[in-house]
Amino acid sequence: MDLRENIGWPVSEMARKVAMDINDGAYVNLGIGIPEMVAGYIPEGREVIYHTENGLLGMGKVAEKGTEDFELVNAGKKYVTAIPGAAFFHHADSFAMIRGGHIDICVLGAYQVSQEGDLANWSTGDPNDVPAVGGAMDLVAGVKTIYVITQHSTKSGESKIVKECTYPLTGKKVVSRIYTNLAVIDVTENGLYVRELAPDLTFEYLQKHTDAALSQYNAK
Amino acid sequence: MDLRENIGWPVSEMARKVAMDINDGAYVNLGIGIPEMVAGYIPEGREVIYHTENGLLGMGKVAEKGTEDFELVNAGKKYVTAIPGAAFFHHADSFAMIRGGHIDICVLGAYQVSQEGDLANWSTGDPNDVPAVGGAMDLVAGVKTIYVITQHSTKSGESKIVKECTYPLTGKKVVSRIYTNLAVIDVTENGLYVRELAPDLTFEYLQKHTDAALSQYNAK
Amino acid sequence: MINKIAHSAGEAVAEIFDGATILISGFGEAGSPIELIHALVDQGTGNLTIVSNNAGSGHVGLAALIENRQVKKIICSFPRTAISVVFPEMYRKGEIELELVPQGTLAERIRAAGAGIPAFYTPTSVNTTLAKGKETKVFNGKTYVLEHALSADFSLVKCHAADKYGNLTYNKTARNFGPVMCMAAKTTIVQAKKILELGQIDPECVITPGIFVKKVVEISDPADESLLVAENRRYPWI
Amino acid sequence: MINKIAHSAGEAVAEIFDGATILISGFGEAGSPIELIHALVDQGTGNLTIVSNNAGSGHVGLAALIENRQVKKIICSFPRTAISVVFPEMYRKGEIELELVPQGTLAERIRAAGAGIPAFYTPTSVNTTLAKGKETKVFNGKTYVLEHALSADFSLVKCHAADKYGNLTYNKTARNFGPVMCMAAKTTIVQAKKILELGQIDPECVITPGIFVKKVVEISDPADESLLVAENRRYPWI
Repeated sequence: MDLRENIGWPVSEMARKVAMDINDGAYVNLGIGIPEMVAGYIPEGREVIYHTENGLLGMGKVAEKGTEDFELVNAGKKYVTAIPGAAFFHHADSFAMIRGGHIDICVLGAYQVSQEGDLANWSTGDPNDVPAVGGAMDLVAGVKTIYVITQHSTKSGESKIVKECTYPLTGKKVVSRIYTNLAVIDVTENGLYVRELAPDLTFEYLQKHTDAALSQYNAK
Repeated sequence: MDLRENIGWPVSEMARKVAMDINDGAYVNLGIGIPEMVAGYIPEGREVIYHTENGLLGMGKVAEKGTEDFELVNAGKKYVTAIPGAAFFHHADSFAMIRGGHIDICVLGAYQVSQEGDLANWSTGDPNDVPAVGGAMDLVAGVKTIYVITQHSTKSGESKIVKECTYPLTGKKVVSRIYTNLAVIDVTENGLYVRELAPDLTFEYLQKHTDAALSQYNAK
Repeated sequence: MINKIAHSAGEAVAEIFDGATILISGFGEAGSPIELIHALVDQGTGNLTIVSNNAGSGHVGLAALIENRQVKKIICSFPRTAISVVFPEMYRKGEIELELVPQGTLAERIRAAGAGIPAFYTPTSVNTTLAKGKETKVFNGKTYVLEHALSADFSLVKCHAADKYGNLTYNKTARNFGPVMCMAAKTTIVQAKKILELGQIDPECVITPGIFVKKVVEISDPADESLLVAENRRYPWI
Repeated sequence: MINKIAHSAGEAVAEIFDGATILISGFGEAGSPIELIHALVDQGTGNLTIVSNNAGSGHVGLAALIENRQVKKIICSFPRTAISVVFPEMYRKGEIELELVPQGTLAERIRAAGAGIPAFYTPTSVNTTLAKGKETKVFNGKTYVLEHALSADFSLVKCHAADKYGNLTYNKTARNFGPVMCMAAKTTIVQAKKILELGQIDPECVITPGIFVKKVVEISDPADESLLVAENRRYPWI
């Protein structure tokens, strides 16, 4: 059974839910891929400043066709723009922002998240893959709040929310909240708590498709 | 007997001798006081770039009366100028230049220099003095070559060039050469070697007024 | 929406609490946020630990804060200058604590705090009394001393131009400790000579990106400390 | 008199020797000194250790240097990209070594080398395979890993404007690793889009002060790596 995209929320709704949880004035770093979509759903009236680890605070939208500047890219090497009030800086200063706890929120994808908030998102451990880590380990070690946005299960139907990660870790006890197509889940000291269920899903259904144990906030 | 200034070279000549030993293109930090005089004696045709640890590379002359800028000072808090091609930077970057071995030469004053090249120039150890170190320990730890310019003896006639420093150290084995009113002395692996004697002085006279043992390069 | 502009120095320093550790920029007069310090004198907040390169001149600025008995401890590299009278006198009487730190180590410890580095090794002060009791380690045959990050509750910084995001530029050697101090405090409070519109500061020339700054107040005509000292002025003004 | 201007990329890289460790700036294409790298391909210097955030794209620039078998080892954070073909193939065949370093740790290790810091503690990579075998230490109840300075014989850097003292500015996100790499090599070699007269670069906006730079060569019309890759070009040009 493939749980991807045909059950629960579409990716756009997942991104919107993350966006709703980003407060006005936040400094935010969005991972490459799906996390980048979050920027499109920030509610009006909120001002969010985007950091890209390759040296820009105040990243704007993706560059329009024909206006690309090869020397103005984001961490995914996409051509982007800078807003008025932006600042450029070098890599050591950029990661000082990250490591020093100055970024409020980072939104990342995941291979696996454990019930303790451990994150695996950089390597499948496959010896045929060329290992590549980028800034992932720095981000989870330094950013104040880590949100994960991901499909609830892999293409082959395995739960990505697990008792313990089997893939190599990016960081231990780093994730605060998980946004999947099925649910929004808080990582707490007492384990995983379901904050919100996708429409027409039961808690039992969610638990059945989740390797880790889940709790309900309102359970008696 | 007061050896200060009435025997051997005047301070200006000592400064000139230091200046002669600064090569074209050198990056130089001059300590506060007598060392600052060195800049006035760099031979024509040599270009030297001055670093001041409070955040300027390319320090120019002292500001002329009436043109002082309260926000353009040197390490001694004197009003100075900046040359074309200067750069301003913050304190961590400035001391990265020092600690990282990027400055070629630093010229400092001394209370004492030992025969091993230990330098004492920040504290007399007097408990009534308010201790103050500034950048002295960073400079001796990081700059490639440390020259000391000083009177050969204290006001009370004691040798400043000693077997072992009795004042608190600024750094151990850091001085390369000492310029006094009596002589220019190299600090080598094999002890102190006299490079040049002031006119009309004998080696024996110099040794008599020096606590540490001296050697002659040309001794048979 | 983001607007970090405060309307007065008093408003900017209002949340500073008794017992706080405060980084104060400046190398002598250059870069010293004298109006913010005076607002702190007005506020009377006490029991402070101050981190600053020097310990004030005459009876204004940092010297006034010390003279007003608001400071229990100073962490600095050079507390003694020709026109420093308040600190030396209190220090000799044992009325104020001093932690003496080499200037480069001071800057690097502050930067480390801002950069999430808890400790680092440095060659500075090895074999001196200032390294006494500190851990050492040998790398490539050379001994280094372990130094720890120096973070703070607040920093008070003077800059040249700012915008409402908190982006800053500085003026000449008044830059000194400002940029690293902005990084290292939980709450950074800045006085700017002028506040510009967003986009008026070239993003290539921003020295402190706004992420490090919480509040900015415009002080368009800051006092010249050296003139005040020369006139033997005292704060609070009498 | 000080004049750091070299007349050609070939002249600028001439002293690079077999077995050297070289820092190469760039984040993907942005900031990659492609003409200096190609000059190094022309020179044929071998057995190199390269430190760079990525491992090259297509068959030009750093990828060409690798494909030409001049590189024995790469130290980088992200050697795998959509258009990276040369490195992955050689890596899988065991023909090139890889030391994988988290991006922020890479930047900080290079900065440390430039700043005379032999080692520092960082929270990054703790509890991961990349921290295996490394010393750790607890500060305030949290574990950190000890990372060492990463210095080099040479650095090859691309900047925007330079002057004959070696003062540099950069362009937007092409700044990335350039400033820290300039600090960390014994000999820093820079290609600049333009060389200006002394004084034309505002001293407040100098990003790399000249003290960190040994040679500058003007390359006024540098190649766009992504266009070359899209056209499937190879260096040496055929």
